[in-house]
This record gives sequence, C-alpha cells and structure tokens, in this order.
Amino acid sequence: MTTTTAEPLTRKDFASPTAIRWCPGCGDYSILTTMQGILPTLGIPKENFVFVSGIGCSSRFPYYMNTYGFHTIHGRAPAVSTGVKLTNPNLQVWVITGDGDALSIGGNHFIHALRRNMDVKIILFNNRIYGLTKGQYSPTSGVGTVSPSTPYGSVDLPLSPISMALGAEAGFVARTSDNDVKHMGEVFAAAAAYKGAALVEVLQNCVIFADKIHDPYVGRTTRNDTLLYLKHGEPLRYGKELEKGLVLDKMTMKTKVNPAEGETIVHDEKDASGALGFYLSRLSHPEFPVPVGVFRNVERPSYITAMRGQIDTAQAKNPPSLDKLFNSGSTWTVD
Amino acid sequence: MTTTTAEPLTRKDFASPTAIRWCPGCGDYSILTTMQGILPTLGIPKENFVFVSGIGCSSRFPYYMNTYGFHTIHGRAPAVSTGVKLTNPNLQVWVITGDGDALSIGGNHFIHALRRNMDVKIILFNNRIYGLTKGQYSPTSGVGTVSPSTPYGSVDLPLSPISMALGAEAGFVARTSDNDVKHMGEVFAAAAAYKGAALVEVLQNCVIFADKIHDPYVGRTTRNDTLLYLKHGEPLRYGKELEKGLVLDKMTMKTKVNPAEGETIVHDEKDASGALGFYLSRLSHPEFPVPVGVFRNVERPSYITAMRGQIDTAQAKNPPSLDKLFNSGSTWTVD
Amino acid sequence: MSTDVHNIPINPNEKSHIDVDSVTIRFAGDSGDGMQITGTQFTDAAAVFGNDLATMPDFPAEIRAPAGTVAGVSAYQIHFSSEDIKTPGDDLNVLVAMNAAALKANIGDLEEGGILLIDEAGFTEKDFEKAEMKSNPLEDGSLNGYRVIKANITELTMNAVKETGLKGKSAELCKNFFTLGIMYWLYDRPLNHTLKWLDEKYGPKTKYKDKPEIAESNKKALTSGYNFADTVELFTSHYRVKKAALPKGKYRKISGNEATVFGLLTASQKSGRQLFYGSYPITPASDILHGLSKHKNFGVITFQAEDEIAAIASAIGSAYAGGLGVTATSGPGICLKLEAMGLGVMTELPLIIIDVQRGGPSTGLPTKTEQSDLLMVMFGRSGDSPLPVLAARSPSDCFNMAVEAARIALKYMTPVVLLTDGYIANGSEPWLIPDHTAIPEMKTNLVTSNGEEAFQAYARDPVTNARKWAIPGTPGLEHRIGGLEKARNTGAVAYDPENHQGMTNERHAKIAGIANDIPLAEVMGHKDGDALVVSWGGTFGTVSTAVEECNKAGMKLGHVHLQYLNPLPRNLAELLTGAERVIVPELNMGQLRMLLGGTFGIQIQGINQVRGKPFKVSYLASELHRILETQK
Amino acid sequence: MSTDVHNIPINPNEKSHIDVDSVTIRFAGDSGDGMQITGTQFTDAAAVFGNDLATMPDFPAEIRAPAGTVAGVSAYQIHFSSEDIKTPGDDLNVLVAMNAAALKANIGDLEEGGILLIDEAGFTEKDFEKAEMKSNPLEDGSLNGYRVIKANITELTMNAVKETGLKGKSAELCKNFFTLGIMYWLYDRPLNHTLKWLDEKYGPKTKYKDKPEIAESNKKALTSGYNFADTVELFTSHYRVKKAALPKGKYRKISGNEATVFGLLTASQKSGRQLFYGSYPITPASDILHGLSKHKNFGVITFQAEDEIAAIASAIGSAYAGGLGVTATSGPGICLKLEAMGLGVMTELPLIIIDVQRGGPSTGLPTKTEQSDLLMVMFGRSGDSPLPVLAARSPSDCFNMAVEAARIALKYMTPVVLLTDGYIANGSEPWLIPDHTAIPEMKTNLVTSNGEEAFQAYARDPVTNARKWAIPGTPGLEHRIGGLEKARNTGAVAYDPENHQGMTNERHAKIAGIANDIPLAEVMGHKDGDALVVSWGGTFGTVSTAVEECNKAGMKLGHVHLQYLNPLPRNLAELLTGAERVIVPELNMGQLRMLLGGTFGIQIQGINQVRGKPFKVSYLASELHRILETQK
Ligand SMILES: Cc1ncc(C[n+]2csc(CCOP(=O)(O)OP(=O)(O)O)c2C)c(N)n1
Ligand SMILES: Cc1ncc(C[n+]2csc(CCOP(=O)(O)OP(=O)(O)O)c2C)c(N)n1
Ligand code: SF4
Ligand code: SF4
Ligand SMILES: [Mg+2]
Ligand SMILES: [Mg+2]
Repeated sequence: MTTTTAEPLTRKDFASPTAIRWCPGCGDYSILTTMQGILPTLGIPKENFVFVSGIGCSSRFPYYMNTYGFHTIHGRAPAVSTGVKLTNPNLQVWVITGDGDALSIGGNHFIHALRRNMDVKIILFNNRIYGLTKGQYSPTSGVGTVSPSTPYGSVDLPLSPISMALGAEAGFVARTSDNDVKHMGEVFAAAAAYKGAALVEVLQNCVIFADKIHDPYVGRTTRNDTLLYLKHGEPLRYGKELEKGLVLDKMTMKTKVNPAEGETIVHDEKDASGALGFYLSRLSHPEFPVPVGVFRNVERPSYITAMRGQIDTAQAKNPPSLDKLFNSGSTWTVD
Repeated sequence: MTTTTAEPLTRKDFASPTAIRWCPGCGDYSILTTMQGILPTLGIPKENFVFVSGIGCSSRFPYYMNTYGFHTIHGRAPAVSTGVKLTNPNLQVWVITGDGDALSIGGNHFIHALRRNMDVKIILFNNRIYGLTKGQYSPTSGVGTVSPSTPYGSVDLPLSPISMALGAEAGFVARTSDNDVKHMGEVFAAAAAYKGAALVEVLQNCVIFADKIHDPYVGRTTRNDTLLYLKHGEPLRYGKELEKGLVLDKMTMKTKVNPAEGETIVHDEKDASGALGFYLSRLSHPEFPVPVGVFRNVERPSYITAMRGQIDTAQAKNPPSLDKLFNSGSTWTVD
Repeated sequence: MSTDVHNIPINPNEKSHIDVDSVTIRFAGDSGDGMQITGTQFTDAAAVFGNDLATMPDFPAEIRAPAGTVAGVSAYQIHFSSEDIKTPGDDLNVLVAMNAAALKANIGDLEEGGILLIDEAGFTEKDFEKAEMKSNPLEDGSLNGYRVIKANITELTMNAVKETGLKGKSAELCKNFFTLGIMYWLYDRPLNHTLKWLDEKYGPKTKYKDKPEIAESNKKALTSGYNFADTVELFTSHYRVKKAALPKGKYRKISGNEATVFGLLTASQKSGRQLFYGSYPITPASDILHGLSKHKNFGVITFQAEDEIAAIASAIGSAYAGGLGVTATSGPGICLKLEAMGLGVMTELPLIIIDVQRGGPSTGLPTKTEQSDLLMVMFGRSGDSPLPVLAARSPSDCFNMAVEAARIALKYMTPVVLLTDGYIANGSEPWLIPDHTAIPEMKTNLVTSNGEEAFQAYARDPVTNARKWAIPGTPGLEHRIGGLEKARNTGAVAYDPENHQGMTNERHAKIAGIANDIPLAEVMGHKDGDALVVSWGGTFGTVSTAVEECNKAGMKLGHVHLQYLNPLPRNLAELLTGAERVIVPELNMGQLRMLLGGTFGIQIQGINQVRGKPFKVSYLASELHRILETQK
Repeated sequence: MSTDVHNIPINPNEKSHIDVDSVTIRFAGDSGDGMQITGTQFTDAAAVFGNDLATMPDFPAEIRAPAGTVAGVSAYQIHFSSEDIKTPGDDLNVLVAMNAAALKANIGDLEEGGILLIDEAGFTEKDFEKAEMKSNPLEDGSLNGYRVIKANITELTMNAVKETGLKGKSAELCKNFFTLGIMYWLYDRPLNHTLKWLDEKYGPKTKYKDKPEIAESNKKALTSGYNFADTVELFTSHYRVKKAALPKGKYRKISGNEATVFGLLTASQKSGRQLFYGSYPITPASDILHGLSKHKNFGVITFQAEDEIAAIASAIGSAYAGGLGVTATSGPGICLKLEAMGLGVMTELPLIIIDVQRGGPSTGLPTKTEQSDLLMVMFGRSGDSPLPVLAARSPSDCFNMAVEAARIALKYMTPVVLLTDGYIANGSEPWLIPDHTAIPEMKTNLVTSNGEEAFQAYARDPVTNARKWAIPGTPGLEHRIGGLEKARNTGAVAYDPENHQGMTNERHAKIAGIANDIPLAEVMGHKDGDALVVSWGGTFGTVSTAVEECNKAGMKLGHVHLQYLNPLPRNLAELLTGAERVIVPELNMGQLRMLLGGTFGIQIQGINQVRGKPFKVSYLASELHRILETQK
C-alpha cells in the first residue's frame, strides 16, 4: 500500500457532502463516524480507499464516505470488491454489508471471498433484520421473530456470522458493537492491518424494526457481565471483576466463577485450526457471555500475491508480444 | 413417513433401466449401488423417495434410480428439494450434488438448507474437481492444482465441506468414501434416520480428471493408519492396532502414540455446540488422520414441523373460507 | 372529471354545499407524519360512503430519510367521484402539505387555483433549509395562483390533545388526524368510520390497552380538526361528491397486492392444490409475501428464501411435488429467476411468477412504477423458451389475473408470468366482492395411475398439449425429469437433432394454442376509427380515460387493452393490420411496440414515458391529438 | 463444392490421381477412440498444404459415455478445398466409422455413393447390441448405396505396433493413427506433419520421455496405415485437392474460442488496460478461460469465480478499478449475469460479456450449437436497459469482434455483449495472421484530474455521450456510483421523475449513437433482387454459400450479414424497407425476425432450425427456392 507523507488526513476529510438518510437513532451513524475516524490513522492516501457495498440500509454507507465508493447490487459486494482488489492491489478495499446482504442473498460470495483470503475488509452490520425492505426477519433473527413475513413468528434457525466465516476458513474474524466506539475503532484498525480477508461483525441496532435487539448483552450498564472481551494470550475471563472464566470440561466449554489459577482457557487468536475461535463463536447469551474482539487472526497465503507472482514470472520469462502470440503454433505461408 | 408392509423391496427395485453414462471406473458407481442397497432397508415405499440433483457428473445420479427424480440446474438442488419436502413431508428427499455444484455455485442454498434444518439428505460427491466440464479445479481442490483453468497451479485456498456445514449449523454431518461400501451404507442409513438436514461428504474418485486424489488416506491397504473411524462415545483412536489417539494439548488437538488411559478424547457426536465436530473437521492428511463417520448428530427443531404446526393451528382456529376472506375488512353495499 | 368547480369564486360569508363530480386530494408530509394512514382513512370513508375511487401512495425509498427533506416526503393521493373512474387523478384539486419539503415535492401537480392546506409549523427557516428552499414560499409570492389555507396544525393538535395527557412528540403525532378532520369537514364526511377504526386499532382489546390515551387523543384530534374547520372560516363551503352509480353489490377496497393474494388463495381452493409461495423480499412485491403469510389457515406455505433463485427453485420443487408453486418479486429479482424459469419451461411444470414492476434499469427507482419488464419476461431466457405472460390492468384485476394465471399454469402445465406494477400493486379501488361459488373449479393434469402401460412423462393431452402431472408419492409412476432436452413422449434425455426441433415445436405450439382459451381482444371506442390505441397492464385506467376524453372531444379512436401478452388474442392480428394506425402508449421506451411490431410486421407509433409515475390523462390526450395531427 | 466426383466409377486395376475441388470427411468413433486428434491432424495437414478449410467437432455431452453406445460417439468433420469455402460441408464424401454406434449416428449424413471406411473390429455382435442395432449393417444391405471399405483396423494396428513393445489396450489406442494413415494415402498427403507432431507431443523432451514406445507406435501405426492403403487394393485412386488460391500471407488455423482469446489479449495491449477475465466454467465457453489462463505473460488476470454472478460482478469491479473487465459463459450462465449487466448499464462501465451460445432452453443441449440467446441479451434485464450487441460470423471473426467489443466498451463506457456460438467457437478455419502493428490503439475515457472543477461522474463527452472513467487511486476524483438512478451530470442518487426520463433518454441515445461508428450494412449478391436475405452471427458461412449457390442457379438474391445487432447499421432501415421481400434464416425460432420486425415494422419470412447443428447449405437453398416460389 502506498503511504503518503502529505498533510495528515482527518476525520473531516472522509465525510462526503451527501445528506445522510438513515433513521434518526440508527446504529449505522456511529459505525460511520468510527470508520471516518480510523481511516486517517492508517497512513493510506485517501484516493486509495474504496468502499463497496450491496443493498440495504447499511449499504448506503459508501455515499457518506468521501472516498471512492460503489453501491452495487444485493449480495454481490464481495464479488465486485474481488475484481477491484485484483485489478489494483494498491487499493484498500472495504466491503459494507448487512446480515441480509451478506448472509442471505450474498452468502455464496461471502464464503468464497473469505476462503480465498481475498484481501478485502468486510464489515457486516448485523441488526438481525432486513431494514431497507421494512422489517422482514433475516438469517440472524432468532426463532419466533414476528415480522411482516412471519406474523406467526419465524421458524428458521439462525446463523452465526462468526461461525459461518470460520467454517469458510476466514483468517481474520472479529466482532464489535455499534455502541462501543472505542472497541469498534480498535477492531477496524486490526482488520485494516490484517493481510487478507477480514470479517468484522458489528452488532448494530435498528431502531425501527428490531430496536434493542442486542441490548441484553451489549447494554452499557450490564455488558461487563454479558460480554467477553477477547484478548490474545489472555485468559477468557469476564464479569465486573473478571471473576468468571471459561474452562474446559472434557470437550465442552463451561463458565466457572473464580476458576483456579491456570484453569481458564487462554485466548489464542493464532490457533492454526480455527477451532478455538469456532468454540467461542458458539457461545451465546444468556447461557454464556458473548465474545467480542478478535476470534481469529492467522496468516494465510494471499491469493493476490500468488496470482501476481504467476503473472510476474510469466512476464519475466516471456514478455508479452502479439507478434509471437499470433505466430505461435503451426503456421503456413501462401504466396 | 408412511411405511409399507408389502413385499420387501430389493436393490433391483431401485435400478432404473437408463443406461449409466459415467466413465468406467468412476467412483460414482459404488455410491449408486450402495444407495440402491440401502433404500430397501428403510421401510419406505419406493414411490416416496425423491432424488433431486444439480448439474455435474454426480448429478446424473437420479436418472439411474428407479424412483422419482429431478435433475435440476447447477447448484440449486437444495432449494428445489426444499419445495418438494415442504409440499409433501411424507417424501424422503435426497439431494445429490458435487463439490462444484454444492460448494461453488450452490454454496448459498447448501448453507441455508442446513441452517434451516430442512429435512433433506445431502450427499456430496467430493472428487475435488469439476468432472462434467472437463477437469477445472473446484473449491475443494488443493492449492497448486494444475487444471485447464489453472495451468500454472491454482491459488485458491480450499474449503472443507464438513467445516462449512458445521459453520452453517448443520445438525447431522458425516463423511465416508466411495471405496468402503460397508461404511458408506452405514453412514447413508444414519443420515436417513436423522430427522432434519443431513450432510454426507463422500470422498469420490474421478478416474479421468483427479485420479487417486483421495488415495493417500483412503487407500485400502494403508487406511487404518490414515483414517479415523468416528464412533460415538468411543475414544478417537486409530492405527492398525488403534495404538494412536487424539489428545488435547491446551486447546490444540495432537496425535499421541499409546496415550494414557482416559487421555484420548472421546467422540461425542451429540456435542451441543458442534465445536468438537469442527475440531475434527480441521484434521487433514498427512499431519492427522482423516476422520470418517459421523461428526455431528444432534437434534434440532424441525422447520417443517414448526411450519406445519402454524398452518394446523391457523386452520383449526379459522377454517379456510373464501367467503370470509373476501368479506374481511370494511365493506359497503351499493344498492 | 370536472376539476373546474373548485375555481368558482367563493362568497366568504356563506358556508354552503357545492356539488362536484370528482375530487383529487393528495396528502403529503414527512414519512413520519402518518400520511399513508390519513390517506387510507379518507379513502375508506369515501368508499363506505359509496364513491368510486382510485388511490396512489408514493413512498420514499428510504425507511426514514432525514425528517424535513424532500427525500423523506411521503404522499397519498385519492381520486373519488360520483362517476365511474379508473385513475387516481391527474392534477390535484387539493394538496395538503405538512411541511416545506412536501410542498416543494408536490406543488407542481396542484391545479391552478387549487386548494393548498398548509401546516405552518412545518414552514420555519429550518424547514426551508432542510428542503433546500431559497425563500419562504408563503411569502415570496410563488403560491399566488392557489387558494392557500394556512393553519398551525401542529400547535392546534397539541392543544387539542393536551387533556388526554399525551405530550411532546406523541401529542404532535396526532396532527395527521387533525388534518383528516379538516378534510372530512371540507368534503362533508362523517367521522364515525375513522373513530371506530381508531378504537379497533388502539382500543382496549389491542396491545395498546394500557395506553388508552393514544386512541383518545387521535379521536380528539380528529374531531377537533373537524370542529376547527367548521368554526373558523378556513373554507367557505363544503364540497359534496355524491355516491357513484356503481353496480349493485357488496364492495370492499382492495389494492393490487391484496388482490393478488386473494387470487392466489382462491386458485388454491379452486384447484385443491396446496399453495406454496417462495419469495425473497423486494419492494414493491413484499406485500404479497406479507399478505399470504397471514393466511396460513388456507394451508398456504410461505417460504422466505435466501434469495430469488432459491425462491423460484423451491416453488418449482413444490410444483414437482404437486403444489401450486408461486413466486413473486420485482424486476431485479426476475433477472435472478430467469434461469430457473427456463427449467420450468423444459420440465413443463405449473408455476406462477409474478413481477411487480418498478423503475429500472438495475436498482433504479425501487418505489416508483414502470412497465419496463415486458420483454425481459418474454425473452429473457437462454434458448427459445416460450411461456404465457399475463398482465393485470388495475388493482382489483390482480385478483382475476392471478386466478387466470393459475388456471393456465395448471391446465397447460407451464410456468406463467403475471405482470403487475408498483402503481396498481399499491394503489387501491373498490372491488365488487365476487360470489366465490361462481368461480369455476380448476382442472389439473394430475394422474394417479397409468393402468397397465408404462408411464410416459411427456405424452401430451391431444387438446391442450399438456403433459401429465405424476407427483412423487404416486405408486407406479416413478420417473425422472430435468433441464436437458427431453425425448418426445418418454421424457428421457435426448440429444438427437430431430427430437430437439420437434420438442421445440411442441413447446411453442402448446403456448400458442392457449390463444384458443383466452378472450378475444375487444375494441372500446370507435371500431374503425382513425387510430387504434393499444395498451397493456396497469395503464388501462389512464389510457381508457384518455381515449374516452379524446373521443368526447371529437376524435375517432379505438382502444384495445391487452391483459394477455403471450399468446396474444387471436383476433389481434386482424384488428391491428386493419387499423388506420396503431398507437401504443406505455410506461417504457417501447416494449409492447417491439413485440407487436415484431409479431405482426406493422408500423406502430409509441407514447412512451418513464417518469416513475402513471401517465397523466391530460398528457396522453394531448399526445394522441398531436400524433393524429401528424402524418402517419 | 463438387461432391459428385466421388461417384465416378473406378477402374479397380489402376491407382490414379483424381482431382477434386473439395472434400468433406467425418471421423467418427467412440469418445475413447481419439477422433478429435485424428481430425485435427488431418486438418493441420490440409492447412499446411494450403487448402482452404472449415471444421466442426461434435462431442458427446458426457465425459465418457459407455463405450460403444450412440451417446458415446465423438466426431470431427473437416471440409477442405482448393476454393474459398465458408462451411464445414453439408453431406459427407467420406465417413470413417470406428464402430457400429458411430455408423448409426452418422450414416445419415453420408452422400449417396460416398466412401464409408469401417473398422470391422467395431462391428461385432456386442457392438450392435450397445448401439441398439437390430441387424448387422455390413450384411443387411442397408449400406448398399455407399462405397464400403472394410478393414480390421484394430487388428492391423495391433500387429503393426507389436515390435515397439506396446500391447493390449495401449496398442489398440493407436488405431486412430492407422486410420489417419489410410486417409493421408487417400488424399495424397505427406505424413511428415503428423510424424513431427507425435515427436513433439510424446517425444524425448516431454513428460513421456520414459515411454518412447508411445511416440514410436503411433508413428508406426500412421505409416502402416499409409502403406496398407498403398499396398492392398482398398482404394483404386488417390484424390487430390489442390491448394486454394487464398490471399497471400502467413496463416494459422484458429478456432473461435482461440480467436476470442487472441482478440481480448490484443484489446488489452492496444488499450493499455489490464485484462481481467472473471468466469465460471461452462460448455462451450470454458476454452476461453483455459486459453487466457495460459497467457499470464500478457498480464491477464483469470479469475475462476464461484458462479456466473460472481464472475461478472468481479469483472464489473475490475472495470470500476480501471481494468478491461470481461466475462464469458453460455446461455444458462447469461441468465445469471443479467442483473449485474443492468448494474453495468446503470453505472456505465466498460465491460464485455461473451455468450458462446448453445442449445436451449434450460440445460438443453450443452454441446450443441444454436443462436437462440439474441433476444435474451437484447432485452433480458429489468427496466429499459440498452447495450451494444455484436456477433462474430466465423471462427476467425471472433478475433475481430472481440477487439471491436473492447473498442466500443472503452470508447462509449458501456457493457457490450459479444455473441458467438458452439459451432464457430469449436470450429476452426485458416486465419491470415494480421499485422499487429496495423491494429489501431484504443482510446479510453480515463481521466486523471479535473483541474479546479468539481468532478462530475456523469458529465458526458459531447460526441460519444460517454461519461468519464475516474478510477480509484486517482487523487481528487473520489466519487460514488451505484445501481440507483443517477442524477444527470453529477451522478448522485436521484429519484425525480424528469431526471429518470432524461437519463433513460441519455442511455438510449448513447447506444443508438454508436451506429455512426460502425460499418454500414453491405449487400452481397443482387442489390435489388427478389429478396434480401438477412443473417447474423455464426450462420454467415452457410447462408452466404447458399445465397451464392441460389444466385448461380439463376435466383436474384441479396444478402446482408449482420455483425452488429444493437445498434443496427444505420442504412439497414433503407435496405430492408426497400427490399422486395426480407428473409431471415437463423438457428432459432425467429429472434432476429422479431427484432427487425419490431424495429422497422416490416414483414419478414423466417427460415428457422433448431437441430443443434449449423444449417446445411442444401437445406437453405431449397428453403430459399420454396419461399421465393410462394406468394409474399
Ligand atoms: C435482487 C434483489 N433482491 C431483493 C432486494 C430487496 N432488498 C434490498 S435490501 C434487502 C435486505 C436488507 O437487509 P440487510 O442486508 O440486513 O440490510 P439492512 O437494511 O438491515 O442494513 C432486500 C431484501 C434487492 N434490492 N435486490
Ligand atoms: C449455470 C451453469 N453454470 C455452469 C454450468 C457448467 N457446469 C456443469 S457441472 C459443473 C461443475 C461440476 O462439478 P461438480 O459439481 O464437482 O460435479 P462433478 O462433475 O465433479 O460430479 C459446471 C461448472 C452449468 N451447467 N450451469
Ligand atoms: S430501518 Fe433500521 S437499519 Fe435502516 S436506517 Fe432505519 S434504523 Fe437504521
Ligand atoms: S469425469 Fe470423473 S466424475 Fe465424471 S464420470 Fe468420469 S470419472 Fe466420474
Ligand atoms: Mg440487516
Ligand atoms: Mg466434482
């Protein structure tokens, strides 16, 4: 990535003049300002940022960023961003998507961008509802969700975006929430720093159609007891006094109050298999604390580097020549 | 499921008269005969079986079964089968698919059928190649695969169908191989018995485009050392004398020769979180033995039962009446 | 329509009744202002009173665009009349503007001299800024041509509801009912319908039972608005729109999407087939999903799929298993269904695909109407892949055409496309409730045994050319189908050249043959006039009104309206080739024109508009004039 | 074509040379028999010798259908000539049938009295059974009308290669080269080309270096076949097809898919834009992916996507980032790309979408050819969504049209569809290697700065109407685009009615304007004849040959062949409306007919065929006769 030594950028440089059209109180606002705040710290020229989105309330995001932006079609942003990044690896490409956009219609592109380790940063706004189309349940909505399309309550079992991403081999997987701007900023920065495909799930509040859906665990006053802040190399502890820890009982994770020294599982975001991250992704409220932070952060071979490598080798060996191309194979002359 | 007491069915009843058109030596043949052998044991009338497939060599399967069959379009079989099963829950619906069909173009339907726990049995023929289109690499092909579309070797990192399925919340996940007919039959029977969405990965050999791709671990003579036969409630042991076991070192699985009594992890296909299954799905040759058998087998709420329940309740409360429907809401009379 | 009555000079000292034939009102305000409810209530009152009517809501694309901005304006238009009407009206007689943005976005449609009711609370400096207005329209003279009625409705409402205990934002939210009260006074409507509705919606038997103040204050606001209009001299007269001389019978108001829901449920009952509805939400088709989901008592399975492809694929699966498989979406979603529609054509399964058209291309104008998917549904599949295409002509006609789509799908074993559009889907009109027993039962091609003979999945009915429908679970009829070309009769896979030609011909002949089973095209107006106007789908109301007006004005026009686009009515060739000239007005750049021109090899003139809105009758009339005056 | 020379009675005692103008041979055998290689070798030899030629392979849909069945038959047809030819030939002069199934599947195309070379080893009872033949055709008299030459080629081959040490199945596999040797004798061709090829393919420098017996035994088989034909009295004469009087220059043989690959690489070089090819494998388009993947030295990025949607989406992403974005597929894959094509139209990005058409609908006939996707690519998108559509007319023309598609995409900032088909994609012909320096550089709309003024993403070039291409990474031009309707000039999101009409008009005008930048339609044959025959795409060879033959036979036909389907050449209206009658032959049920009829409002007669194969010249000629004899 080219860096620049020109005058340092500020948050304001990243605010586009377009009027913002989210509902007042929507969680999307804080995500936007957090992003606008983080980008200037990355040492990347403004013109090298690209935001690619699908369709949904969240996917309006690029219009509000004073960077290059592409509001594509529903579910396809990971695929569009793949073409952007492969064509110009100097760009830092962010994908903005919703739970419907990424996991419902866009599920296939989501998993393939991750498994290929395509170097794009996917920010998934999980409000557990379809906002833009007025409130139908989504693949992350809980069973029994009453919505316009499920007046008797939904019967679909939901997905975890984190489990899904790990199942798709993602090398960087994290979670944060729209009401913790500092944490969100840290996670975005970590995603930006990761070399490869990064997924960040943001627990986002839709005030209109699923208001307070994440409150039971992200609520400001109680969250010490309900969230588990993942920190690499540190024990998986939570609670106001960090008095609770996750321990292993045979192959099952359990919560234990005041666990013995060394009994608590130590978080290892570098775990090669990804299985620890997967374990953590299975923890859900209220039985367990909800982990936030980085689940997995391992180096994986880069698609782009490998692909560029093949091109470079081929070009070095055999510089492009139309003349040679046309005349390759058996030819004959008529005279 | 309706059962029948008529004359018992035999394998022959399930062989259709259509000439089989797979390459001589293709692994698909043994899968076909295994299936034809298992169905008569299930106590289900022949007319209640439906085989739905996508496109690929493997997807020709339904033509060779003397049951109802639907050879649909590429990647969409899980979605088509959903409509079949929801419309007539008495049917036992099998989906036949390939690694390209299920995981490449069909990835989205694959994960959603599993997460919804739609009661269809998905048999994924994983030959790690696109057979029908003449040998391009697939999402399960290893890095460096030389194929018509990757003459310099592929650079995509592959997926594990088992990890993917577990990431998508699948309740029944298993693996078997085309050269172990007995094991395959057992796994098919277990899948059939499961109430809900079942995924079975069959390690299948494509003699033409990826011959012997699975041989390093499924080879008949060496497989005791390279496969791990999963058995619920039994320790994860393998080797000719079952002398090796999988043990846990912190949160990492390791192989240990002659582990101490009780040290070996005990397989638990009922593990609620699915994390143990996920652990096992990360084990790959040659570092680890390749697990075959049932990774996960847990009860999950049935989409169909819940959906039918809502209909039944609604009908009991309010029997269908067009008259009532038309006259609902405010009406007025012109006379 | 008689719009001029509103311009009669008014004696300020006399509150008289003035009779008018029709009135068009638009309620416009911020999305949060409850304009859709206001409009619906007014409509219900007009309907119950016995007017003929047509409505057209207009939502913003955002859920809640920033309050006060033009993007956030929501509007609802109603045209009600003592006569038979078919459109929601061209120019407005009355515009209600709750804020400056609403004024800015809608004033262009208010007729000269029309009534403009304004809530002064929405016209502050801040409002002008949000609406990006340079000056105060209430002062800059720009509204001189209208009868402006200003009142601080917000403040009046807050005062009125004070006693119920409601305060602040909640109290303010009642202003739409205050406004409605004013309009009820103006058009001399009783309040009881809305009062009753408020009780039902917010009353003691609802989830609001602990908040009786909600119902109370809205009722208060309504009556206060009425009394306010009666007391102060806002207006000098009531207007009266008499009952329309509608055919006798029981009516209800129905929107196009509701009518589609009713039609599908009816088809399921009449065919004895379980209704399976696989869909993925998209504006403006989602309401069909919502509507059907409420009617589980009809046994309907509503499946919210992961995407449009899964939606149609599941419907095809259902059709294979013996269900009445239906899927609906809007344009971009149809793009995704085309491959599976081709599978439906090849496997000859009954299936209904509904396209509630919206403005395109691409994401386009999601909440606006257009008729620009006709050629896509006709031709947008690989290979020669014919299927029937129907189009509803009005909100209530969605019922008829949904039933008809099912009849054809089941009788001919074919996917059928039903086109509606955002305008008729969301618009509403009175519907003469049909006698459900008079709707014929539907025949299917279900087969339960083949006697001694081997079952042939593609053997055809000699009359309809339909193949048999042998559904899984039927003993002895086990067979396989799929997307590869089928052998004649047996349905086995077949690659041979003659068979492909033969089957292609059979598929074409089957669809073409449906022409014998649909009504002939009917010429309205002049049979052998100077031009034949041919329209289709949701423009029926505007086009037929325009043609009528033109003919009243002395022109000699015939009008054919098509509800069947494929196959076309079998007398159409004769009508078109016999016509002096053919004019096709449509809300696209010339799609029916292409289809008719290509089918019949004739010259056609088009009137084409893509403004996200229905035609205005006046525009059509003037275009027809213009065309007829030019040389052919 | 002079097919009759083969019927000259032959004096069995004299091995003379007979000169013929053209010959059509088909090699047919089991998929495992190597018929494609045999055909290709024969073709190369003919090409190098200096004949004009055209070829057509015909594969089974299965990878390896059961050996010996009709489904497993693989064939390769070559038409070579001393004259200018454009088709792979109608009827066969020679049929090589390696087994009974190959005979059964192909005998229908052998001319009366034609040569039938048979490997007796493939005509046992077992073979008849697998081929589902009731009797032995070698004995039942059904081959009486042909000159049957029987030999146990398999056994002869096994004997011939014995000394190399090769045995059993491997030895048997050489039989195709034995057969080729026979054919080389018959057509008096030197063996050196194939001997050299065998050395290169299996020689010491290849991965077969440890198996010298492979090259050895194939070479042995080839010469033995030649000698066998020379020695025993299989045939009494050689035939000679002289060099064709082709334009001077250097030639190579090229297939359509190869030519497309070359064209794309050329466009990338000439525009200085990185070539990005996003694709998902599908028959018969996969070879473009395979071909481009080999040419990484041109900097081409080939991305095998997870599906067709991702393939086009990635290409759009590349176009947004400044690449030359290309995607290719066949019919069913196009269905899946249509939504994203609409996005390309709305965002006005340069993009090439290639459709190698195959038989439909649905999965249809994956390995067979058809022209039935024309209307899909024209109209298969939601909304009015115009884009240019080009069609290549022959294998080598795929080169020209790929270059042309890129030129138009880059110059006009638009997605462009290029139609080819299975027939020209897999077929091959000699290609006069162009001087690459003579191919003009391509202009783009790239912009690197906007001076002081605010950048307007949708401001248009006054001549081309193209918008500017400001690519990420360019300082100061940051902007946002997307699928919602765009405001004029600025490209901001805009829902307002006038803007939508205006932008719709601009999109149409831009595409329509390309008509000024493409060649006029040219009438071949009679300019003011009795009928104008209009064809498009891959049928050029057959239709023009048929028209020439008809005209030679005294008819008066003009012929226009279209490589541009949208916009159409600007003189076409005049040509068509001026024509006595218009006849459109095409490999579909009438798609160009619909397009031309709809565009120009004229009556057209069609010659339509969907048999998975190209037209036969003789069929076309007889249809033209028939039509001209009937009343208009
Ligand atoms: C092909 C297609 N199908 C459906 C839609 C309608 N649609 C737009 S956004 C959306 C879902 C949005 O949900 P989510 O991704 O969770 O975003 P949110 O609005 O909640 O931020 C849907 C169904 C569309 N625009 N395009
Ligand atoms: C829409 C569409 N895209 C592409 C294809 C071409 N296609 C058919 S099968 C296949 C892949 C088959 O691979 P897999 O699913 O692994 O099955 P296998 O042949 O290996 O059993 C592809 C790409 C198609 N038929 N339809
Ligand atoms: S609907 Fe929900 S997600 Fe969408 S803008 Fe409003 S609050 Fe935000
Ligand atoms: S190509 Fe491979 S997978 Fe396909 S039939 Fe042949 S051996 Fe089997
Ligand atoms: Mg959401
Ligand atoms: Mg495969």
